[in-house]
Parts: sequence; C-alpha cells; structure tokens
Amino acid sequence: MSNNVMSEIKKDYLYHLVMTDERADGRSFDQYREISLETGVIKKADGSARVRLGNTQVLVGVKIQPGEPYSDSPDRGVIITNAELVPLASPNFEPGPPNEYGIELARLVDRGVRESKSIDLDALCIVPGQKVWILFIDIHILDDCGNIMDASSLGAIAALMTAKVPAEQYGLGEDWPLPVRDIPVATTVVEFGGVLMSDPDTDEETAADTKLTVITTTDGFVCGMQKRGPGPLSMDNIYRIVDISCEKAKEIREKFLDV
Amino acid sequence: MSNNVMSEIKKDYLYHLVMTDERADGRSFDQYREISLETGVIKKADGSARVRLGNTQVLVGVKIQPGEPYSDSPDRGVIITNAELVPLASPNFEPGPPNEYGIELARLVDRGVRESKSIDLDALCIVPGQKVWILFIDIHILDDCGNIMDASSLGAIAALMTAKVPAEQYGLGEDWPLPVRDIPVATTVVEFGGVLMSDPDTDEETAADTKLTVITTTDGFVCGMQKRGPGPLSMDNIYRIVDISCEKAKEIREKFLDV
Amino acid sequence: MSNNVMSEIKKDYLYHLVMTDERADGRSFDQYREISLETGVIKKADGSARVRLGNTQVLVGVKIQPGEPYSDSPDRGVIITNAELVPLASPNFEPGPPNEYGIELARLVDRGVRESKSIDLDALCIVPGQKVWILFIDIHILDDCGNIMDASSLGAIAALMTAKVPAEQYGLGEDWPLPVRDIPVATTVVEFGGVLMSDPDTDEETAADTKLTVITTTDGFVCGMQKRGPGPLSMDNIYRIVDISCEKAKEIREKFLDV
Amino acid sequence: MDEKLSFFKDGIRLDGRRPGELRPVKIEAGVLKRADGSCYIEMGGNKVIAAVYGPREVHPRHLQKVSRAIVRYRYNMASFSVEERKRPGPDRRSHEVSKVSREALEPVILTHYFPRSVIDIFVEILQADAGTRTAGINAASVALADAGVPMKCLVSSCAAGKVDGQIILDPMKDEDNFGEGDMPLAMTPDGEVTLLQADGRFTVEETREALETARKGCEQIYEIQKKALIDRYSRLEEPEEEGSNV
Amino acid sequence: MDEKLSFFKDGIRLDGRRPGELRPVKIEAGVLKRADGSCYIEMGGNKVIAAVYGPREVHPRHLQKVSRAIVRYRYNMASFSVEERKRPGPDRRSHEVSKVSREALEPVILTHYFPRSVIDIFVEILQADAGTRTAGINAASVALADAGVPMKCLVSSCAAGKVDGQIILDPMKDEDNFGEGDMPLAMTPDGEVTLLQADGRFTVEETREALETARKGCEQIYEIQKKALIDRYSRLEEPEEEGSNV
Amino acid sequence: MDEKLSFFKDGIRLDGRRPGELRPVKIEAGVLKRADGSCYIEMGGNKVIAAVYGPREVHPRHLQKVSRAIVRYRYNMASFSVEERKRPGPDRRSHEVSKVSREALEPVILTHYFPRSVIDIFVEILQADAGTRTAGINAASVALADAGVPMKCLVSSCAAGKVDGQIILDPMKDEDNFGEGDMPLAMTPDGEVTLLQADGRFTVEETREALETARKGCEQIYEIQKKALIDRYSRLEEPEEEGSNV
Repeated sequence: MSNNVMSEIKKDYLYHLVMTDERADGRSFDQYREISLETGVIKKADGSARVRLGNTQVLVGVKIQPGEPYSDSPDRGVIITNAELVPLASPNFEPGPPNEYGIELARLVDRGVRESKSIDLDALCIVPGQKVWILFIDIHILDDCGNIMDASSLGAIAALMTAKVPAEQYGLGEDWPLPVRDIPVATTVVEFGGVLMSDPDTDEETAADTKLTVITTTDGFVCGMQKRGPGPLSMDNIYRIVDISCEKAKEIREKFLDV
Repeated sequence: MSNNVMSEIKKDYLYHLVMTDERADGRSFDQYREISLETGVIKKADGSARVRLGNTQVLVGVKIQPGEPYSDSPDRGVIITNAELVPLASPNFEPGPPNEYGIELARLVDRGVRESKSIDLDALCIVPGQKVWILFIDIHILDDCGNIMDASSLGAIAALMTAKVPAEQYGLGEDWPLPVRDIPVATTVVEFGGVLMSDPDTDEETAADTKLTVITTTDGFVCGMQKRGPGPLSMDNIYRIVDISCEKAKEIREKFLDV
Repeated sequence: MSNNVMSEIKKDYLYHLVMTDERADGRSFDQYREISLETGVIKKADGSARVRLGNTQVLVGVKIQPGEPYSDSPDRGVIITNAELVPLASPNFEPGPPNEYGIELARLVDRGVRESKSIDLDALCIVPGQKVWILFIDIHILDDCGNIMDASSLGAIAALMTAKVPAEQYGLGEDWPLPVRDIPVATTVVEFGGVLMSDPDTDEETAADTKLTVITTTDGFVCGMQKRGPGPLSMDNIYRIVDISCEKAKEIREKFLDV
Repeated sequence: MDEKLSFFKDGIRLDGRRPGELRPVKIEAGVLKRADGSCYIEMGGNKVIAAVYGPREVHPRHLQKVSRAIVRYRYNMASFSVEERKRPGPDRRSHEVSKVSREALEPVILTHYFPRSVIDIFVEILQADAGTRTAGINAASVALADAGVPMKCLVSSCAAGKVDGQIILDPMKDEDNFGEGDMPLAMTPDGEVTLLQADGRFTVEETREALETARKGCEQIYEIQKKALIDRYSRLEEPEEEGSNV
Repeated sequence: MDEKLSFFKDGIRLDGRRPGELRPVKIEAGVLKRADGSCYIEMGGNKVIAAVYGPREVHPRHLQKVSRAIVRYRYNMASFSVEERKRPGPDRRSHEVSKVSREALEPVILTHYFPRSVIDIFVEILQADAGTRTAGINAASVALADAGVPMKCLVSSCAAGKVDGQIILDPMKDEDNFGEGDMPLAMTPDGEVTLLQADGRFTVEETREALETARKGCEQIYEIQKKALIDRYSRLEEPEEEGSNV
Repeated sequence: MDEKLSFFKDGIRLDGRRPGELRPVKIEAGVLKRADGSCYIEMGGNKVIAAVYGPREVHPRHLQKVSRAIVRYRYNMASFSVEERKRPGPDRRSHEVSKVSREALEPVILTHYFPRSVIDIFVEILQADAGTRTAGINAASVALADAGVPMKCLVSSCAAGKVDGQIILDPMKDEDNFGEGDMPLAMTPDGEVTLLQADGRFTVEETREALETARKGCEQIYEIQKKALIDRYSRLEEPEEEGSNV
C-alpha cells in the first residue's frame, strides 16, 4: 500500500518537474547520466567490462570456449547471451532462473550483437560441422538504478571489443583478438508527460510505463527496436525516438568506444 | 464453497435423471456424443488428427525424426507419447509440466499403441544400435468437455494411420507411410447411480468418481485397462464394462477408422 | 506455536539432566546408542549396508557403472554421492530434490571417502580419457532419530568395503572387489549446557544448535571437519571434540569394520 | 538461401503476393466451449487458437493488485507446430513473446474494473509459419472481446519486413528467415502503437516506411477481426445442435 | 527371451511355483519410529517400506478440503533398487503409480473424519523385482492401520499375468518382462476393486480368468496383512529395549 | 602438479608470501546504491561483492518466525568468475557454502530484535581464486554493519592450508588445488568459532596448528574490516557528486 502511495507521489513530483522542463537530477531531457567504462576487470574472463551509468552498475564477462555448432549452421560460431538480474542488485529482483525481464534484456543485447553482424561468426569455426568457438556473453547486474538495458548493451560490446580468443589454452594456436566488425549501441527513451527522456533512472522508469529501446549500428542502421512496458506510443513519438537514439548512440560510440 | 454446492446440485440432478433412465443431453447410457475426425490438419506434422467428441476437442500431432535407440532395444524404433493439458482447454488445467492426469493420459494412449503392437518398431530401425526413427505422439487438448481419454486415443491412432516417415528430408530414401498393423481403440465407462454410462461428459465425470478405460485391438483382445478415480468397482461391473467396451470400440473402429 | 512450546520444555528438561550429568536415555556423554550394521542387504546394488544407530536407520547402496571421466581427471574413476532425505524418514523432510541439509550430508560423506583416499580412483580407469568406473554412493535415510551423519558415513564405508565391481556384466572381465584403502569414520559431537555429547538423538540435536563432525582415517588423521548449525564453538571445545572423535572413530572402526 | 535467389519476380513475391499484400487471413470467434472467450485464426500457414479466462480469482494470492486486474499471457507452441519437433513447455523465446504480447494488449483492457482479479490469455500455436506472435495477438484480441472483457478497442497486429532492399508486408517463412529485417507491430484502430519490435538492418528512412507498411496491414486485419465478431454474435442467435453418431 | 524358451517345465514355473501360487510374502508392521505408522514388506525379491504421517495439517493451505482429509501417496524408487542406477526423484512412471495407488486406498479411508487435514503415505522401493506397486499398496494399507487411521477395511493387492498363453498369479521379473500380459489388481476383503490396470493381450475370457486369479492372490495377502497387524499389537505390549554397544 | 614441484623456495611461497602471511586484502564498504548495505572485497585474486537487504518482510509468509528474524544467505558465482564458464544458478557446492556461511553469521546478528522479518545477504563471486567463501563472509559481515543491522560484533574469516607438510595461511589457487589440506575458519573478535570446515589430511597436532594459524589470519582481517567501516562513515559526511558526460 505505502509503496503504491509513494510511487503515486513520486510520479506526481516528476510530472510537475516535467511541466517546468526539468528532471529530478537536473539533467536535460536527452542527457545521459555520467558514464564510466572499465574493461579487462575480470582476469578469468576472456573479455570483460564494468559500466557505470549514474549509480547503475553492470558487469559483463565474455567467455570463449570450443564446443559443438548448431546443426543448422555447422560452420559458424555460436553466441549465447545470458543476463542475471541477481537479487543483490535490486529489491525487485528475486533469486532463481531469469524471469521475463532478464530474458528480454539478454535477448535484446543478443539481437544487437547478432543483427549488426558485429561478430564474424564464420571466423569462429574450428572444424566445420564439429567444433566452433562458443561465445558466452554473461551480463551480471550489480546495481539497478535505472536503464540497465543501455548499460548492458554498452558493457557487452566493450567486453567483446577487448576479448581474446583463448586458442592457446585449447592447443589451437596462438590467442587472437576477437574480430568485431560493427559497434551496435542501444539507447532507451521514455515518454512521460508529453516529453521524451533519454536514459531514465529508476523513478523515471517507474513513472513512465513505456520505453522504446533502439539499437543502431556504426553506419546508422537501426538493427533492433523494442517497445517495453504496458503503455502505448504514437507513431510520431516513435519517429522522434528513432532520431534521438541515432544521435545519442553516435555520441556514446565516439566517446567510449573509440570510433 | 459455491463450487462445492454447485457440484452437489449437479450430482443430485444427474442422479435423478439416472433414476428415470436418462442422461442430461438425452443420450442412451451406452451412446457416444457425436464424433468427428479430420486428419492431415497440421502440415508441419508427419501425421495429425483433430477429434471432436461432442464439444471436446483434441489435436494429435505425430513427428518422426531420426535419433538414438534405447540401449536395451538397439534395433527398434522408439515411441514417445506426451500429452499437454494446456490451460486453454479447461479452467482446471494449469500451466507447467504435465501433472499426474496428463501423465496418466499420455501413458495410457502410449500403452494402447505399444501393447497392441500397432507399430512395427523393427521396421523403424535405420542403422542397428545407432540410428532409429523416433515417433513422437503429441496430444494437445483444446477443449475438455469430458472424456479426453477416448478422444486422445482415437486421435493418436488416426494420426499414426495417416503418418508418413519423412525419409527424404533426412537423405534416407523416399518417404513411406508409417506401417500400422493394429488399430487399438480406447473406450471409457463410468458407473453412477447403479448404471454404466459410456463417454461421460464433464458433469458426468465429476459426479461419478470412477471410470474404467478399456483398450481393445482389432481382433477383440484387451490390450489395456485402467481404473481411474478414487471409487471402487465391483467385479461384475468390470466384466460388464469390458463387454460394452469391446462392442463400442468395434463400432468406432468401423465407422471412423475404415476397418 | 505448540511446537515451539514443546521444544522449549524439552530443552529445559535436557538442560536440567545435563546439570546432574545425565542424558535422557541414560547414556554417558560420550556413549553412542546401540549400533547394528548389516551388509549385502540389497542384491540389486553392487554394495549395500543398513545401519541402525539407536532408532535411526539408514540404508546405503553403491552402484558401479562404466561412464565418462571428468575432463580434468581423464584417467580416474568418478565418485558421485547423493543423499535422499525422503519424507518417510521424518516429519521434517519434504519431497523434492535434496535441500541444503541433504546436500551437506552427501558432500560430507563424499569428502570423507575422497579425502581419506579410501578408494583408489586410478584403479577405476577402464580406457584412459574415455571410460572409467563411476561409483554412485546413494544414501537413503529411513528413520531420522538423530545423527544421520554418523550413520550415513558408517553405512557408506561399509557398503564400499563389501562392494564388487560388476565387470562381467559389461564384458570387462571378471567381477572384482572394490579396493578400499582406508576406512574413514565420521563422529559427531554437540555442545550443550557446557558439556560435549557424542551421537546426539533428535531432541539433543534440537536443543544444542551446533554440532561438530570430525572424520578421521585409520591412521588417525583428520580428513574432514564441519561445524553444522548456527551456534558458535570455542577453540577449546573444538580441540576437545577432535580428541573425543578420534577415540570414538577408532572404537567404531574396530568393532564394526573389522580393523 | 543463395544470394542469387531473388525474393521477387516481376515485382511479385515468391508466394504470389504484391509487396504490400497480406497473406490470407481467416478469423473465427467462439470456437471453444470451456473458455470464457476464444478465437481461431489462420494467417498464411499459421494456425493459432486463443482462449480467455476471467476476470477470475488470482492464484497465488500475492500476485493480486488492489486497484486493478492483472493480465497474464501465455504464448505456447505445440510440439508439432514447427519443422523440427519442439520440446514441450516454455523456452526463452516464448517467455519474451508472452511478455511483449501481454504488453500489446494491456493498454486497451479496462483492468481497473476488476481489482484483485486476473484475466488469463492463452495462445496455442498449432502450426507456425512466420508471424505467430502477430497472429496470436490478433486472436487474443478477438477472444478478449468474445469473453466480454471490457476494452477500449481491439488491437491488431502485423509485421513488415525487408527483402532485396525493399519493404514488404507480412513476411512469410522464407522472407523472414533469409530476408534483411523483420518489424512486428501492434496498434489500436486510432493508431496508438502497443507492440513494436525490430531486427535486421533498416535505415531510418526504411524504418519509417516499414512502420507505415505494417500500420496498413493492421488496418486490414482490424476489419477482419470486426467481421469475425459480428459473425460470432449473429451465430449466437441460432440454436446449437447436439447429437451423436455412435 | 527366445520364443523357444518356455515359462513352464512340467507345469511348474521357472522359480518353482505353480501357476496360481504367490511368491513368498513377509510383512512386518511398525518398523519405523518417526512415522505415525509403518510397514516393511518383502514379496519375492521386492523390498518395500511404507510410512504414514497424519492426519496432519496441510501445506500449502490451498490444497485443504473443507469437508474431508486429502490423501497423498508418494511412490519412490531408491536409486539402487533396480538393475541400472535410477536417477533420484520422480519420473513419469512413478507419478502414474502414485496416482493409481492413492486411488486404490482412498475408497477405504474415512477421510471425512478429518476435514482440512492430510494423510501422507510414503512408499520407498528399496529393491524392485516386478510387482512393486502391488507390494507398495499392501505395505501402505498395513501402515495406515498401524498409524490408527480410521479405515473401512484393508486393501490387498496382487497382479495376474499371462505367459505361454496361460494365466498365472504374481508374475516375477522375467514373466513380467517377457510375458504376454500383466494385470495388477487391488481390492477390499468384500471384493470391491480399487485398482485395476492391464497391459498385454488378453481375450475377454482370459481377462476374466486373470481377474479371478488376481482376486485369489489378494485374498491370501489379506490374511498375511492381518497376521502382521496382530503381531504388531502383541509386540506393543512388550517392553522396548534401549542400549548401547559403543 | 608434479610431486617434485615444491610449494616453497627458501621458505617463501610461490607467490612470494611467508607461510603465515595473508594475500593482499582490500575492503570497501557502501559500494551499491540500491542495497541497504554493501561491501566489495579483494582477497588475492578473489573479487567479491556482498549486499544486505533488510530487515524486511518475509515472502513466502510461512517462513516467518514469530520470535526472530530469519537470515538468508545466497552465495553465487558469476559465470565468468572461474576458468571454465560456470552455468548460471546454484549447484550443490554453492548450496553448501551458502548454508555454512549463513551459520557463520547468524550467531552475531541480533535476530530477536526483528520478529517475522528477514535479513537477506547476497554474495556474488565476480572472480574466484581460492577462498571465495571466506572472502564472502568477510564482505557480508561488513555489509551487515553498513546496513545498520544490529550485531554483537563482526565476523572475520580466513583459511589455513597444508602444503609440503607445513601449515600455511590463506592458500591461493595452486596451494588449494594441489596441497594436502584446507581448513576455512570464521570467528568473532573474542575467539568464538562460527565456521569450521576441513578437508585433506591433518594430524591432530597439525589440526591445532592450522586452527591457530587461521585464527591469526582472522585477527588481521578484522582490523581491515574495521578500517573499511571507518572509511565508509567518514565518506558519508562528504557531499555526493552527480553529473553527466553525454
């Protein structure tokens, strides 16, 4: 009950701020919280990245191991993406296998990597039809203060860009850097009180019950979109969000991913 | 509570009808509801059948795929039967893996096919000890208005009789019709108020808490029996039910399975 | 509620007994309940033992089957230990996969066998890197009247000592007795009211919320220890318990395991 | 599929459709007896059935909301609905489809009429042929109406795709598998978007074109949904027959 | 087993029994301390132990029935009870056996004496040798009596089989695996059948003969069950010893 | 590792430590925003983060205790924390570690202050390098203090090991994998032992020596824990910055 009351009050507060063109933490509507990105933080992983997006913290580890290909793509490597929304990261997360939110998050990050053709899966074949490199992208949410989607997506591509294929360990020649051909970046916008806000924090996510995440490639193609949350969006707002997202993704890519 | 009251009232009503030799829908005690049977309804399946038994609807799909034999029968094909009592079909069904009712249903259908030696499992061997045809019989209940057992059993044998072994798709020669050597038919009778009623509908199943299902072969052998539900049956009633079942199975077989 | 009250009353009662140097069943503090041990009780198992420890009853079965080695020890046999705390054995046990108590029990028994190097795993290799003997130690609790740990450990080693490797059945030569090189024995002590009591029964286990189990080898090495339960222990009591355990393990080993 | 193979021949798609044309759609409401509402749909090779139960009591209780009904949506593929037999039960894909489909319908259901209750939507894919999620939403929307659940309006759903660099409506299996992009959309009759997903590679311009194309598909489906409901209500007037042939 | 191999030699079965003869049966009631009632049975090579807890409170609550006790039955095979090690935990077969076994006992338990409670029956198969479900029901029936659960009567269970075209009582492993039919039955002393299953190939006439054969087996088992309970109650008078040897 | 290989060179361990020396330890309290208390620890190559939530309401309800809070402890290894990728979710080992770790902390938590509630402790192993359970307990203990959970005292944890017949403090990966024994200990500042495990081969004399060695390690860790908490509270005085770089 009191939770409901609190969330109503917060929503009202945010709504009144929006009326005066403000956000609770003073950002402009299209401004991201401070981003910090560290790579190579987990020595046991073949690639890793820790992302801070304001107080949100996400750790992504990439492991690369030989394994069997899928029968319908016998000559191509495999990507397996998983997200653990561990209860350490939020009072709303529960122990157990990923629920629909964790699954959606992992699948969206996965689609970004896959649809942008970021990873050359053909290069990950070892013995056609028998042995290929399996790429495990494991997303570990540490502190959910909003917009774990963008943080996870950024962490995943950063971890991949710094990953090495550990060939030596398996007697398969020298280690080599994982070839990354494109840098997909996901950006999320919410609509609330008639305005569009980038990078929502927890309260903004709760208040605005619909988000649109757009993933774009380095060349500015849209390679993934997903409306999330039970509210409608107008076509016009979708068009505007696509435009905002393209621009923000470019900024993030240039600033944090050296492109 | 109100559920209990309603079910008591229904039970009383049915009991009074029985006293005057009647059933709620006007059938005679050994009469089945209208049966309709369509085969080949699912193109993606190698055999399929949709059965309507009154308002009860069941869809059975047969898939045939190469796989490994069991270690104790290395030269024989494998039958795997599964029933999904999906929550779409009844307010009493819940999502999740099959409960004991679903398991019992699948195992009874499976026993009918298996014990009648309907399928020549030796003919389903591809490479002895290594590769055999696996027959998946998947029962999907769509609308449970009583006696899904008989409907499922009828759907299963009809789907098998019209199934093709998809050999070509796996580079194993031409497709060939699945050889069916016997046509087992399951018939179910409940005892209620001293009379025996065939093909119970939902209310009759609830009122009479015990059913006896008898599965018979084309030659009139009993190849399966199962008392279901927590009530006792007298030996005499068992004898009578076996007789009724043999007769009804013959009628169904001749009318719907072209024998 | 009444459960809580009863357990408080029992605890008080046991506490008052301790003050007068007594236990509820008249034993001295370091005395075990009557032990009986039967081996070869399950013909279908390759080794088996039924242990009675007072009213506590445990059945251990050992199955030995060929299987694949672990990739990090390709030339060594495998031990898999499992404990089923089936609801038949206690009102406190629930159906379902082992909970943390069952897992801890199985892992402790396993560590005793493993750390004492009781089984020569090298001798259990069949084809290096491909096929080794897998040793399944299955602990089935039948009646939990306290200290199932010591009973399970005793049953496990007794079952192993009388086990045969069923080589003939798999066309791998003649059957041969499983070579057992050491006889680990687990002994458990609780601290309650300032005294240390061996072999606690159910009430004593409940009253004293901490146990220390010590596993010792035939030569008197400590090969396993585990504090169980949410109470602290002083270093001095740990030292004393180690001494008591060594002595008790020796008595049990000599009396029941023919050493 | 070879790069050489084209998805068009003289501007016509492999299955004979023009770029902006839907596959044949058949919708029938009220096909199940036990469910409170139901609908059967065929969209191309897809065969899908939807049922609605509720508003009814929530179990387990702690899921209840004091101010509104909760909505549950279970998208499930029959084992035999796809090329290679699918293991029964939900997988990661079906969890995601269930989530976005539920969110596609929630905005139009007047959930605050039924506090502490649940509206259960069950969608069974009997045969799959690209576009099962959109078919499921179309059927579920009609089933909700058939169950008498109060709604602001229907929801209609359809995908756009991209093949050979061209935007098309309602991709079929090969266009989906071997094409360059897929963009499922769901919307209300007044143009509010309730589901939007995309994968593939679309320029910003193509994104807009695909959205417009999918919107037009939704509008056509909306007409077929309405017709199915009108048929349903006229059938309700007729007497039901009941009989036996054994 | 080869077709040539016969199940009979001079009218006597492979294990020395006549066609209508049971395997040796040994029943002992009250073998566990924690359970409210218990029973150990050996039927041929089967070794089975049953325990009863209750009537006791139901968890989870929503399973409670306002007008009677619910009965739960859990048939479980120990991993080491069969030739090839069984993975622990229930499989499809054990779910079915649990269901039919529960239904075999429910008709004799006076559940309406104990509204809102549960009677839990746990059956552990320690060694399996054909006929575990019937052995389990026999043990469970005695364990219920040992627990003092009010019952109309005991339930006794036994199977008939068909080998070499002949009906036999209480098939052992090879007769079950390689024979032509198996028909487990459970009944009350006054002849009400509470469990009936069959698989194999029986003519209608053979079905009747098998039922009669199994009935006679049940009658013999009933006597052994009664004797076990009498032994149990006479033992209850004796003082229990308690001691130590370490 | 070959028998020939020694774990010492001139009395110094492979990683340069003396026998009784800890690996470098770094502890930081208050590293997470959502959790009520948190702590990050590095012990050698281990990187571990702990969070505490509560006291808060218990779900499901039937786990509530009328006279005290319950404590839950979830030890979880990230998939990428170990050499070979670990499947997500708990395995048998992590269930056991969670149990003994919970029991290591329960004695110092004043649970009777919070009847009917739960204190949840979550420990994530981000990188593992022998000694994760002790690192987890050290972090959890600080996280509990950071959350303001009333405790009698902190708990500090450290293992002793045995290599080349000699007792050492705080074994690293190779010493743990190829050594002769491992003995994790947790204790309060006044010497009450709250966790004790051992495996390997220790004489009674060595057992005592290992316990004493581990005790000394715990005492050193206690000082580092205290310092981390002092740092935390001094930091709390400072203003927090918030900004943006995009």
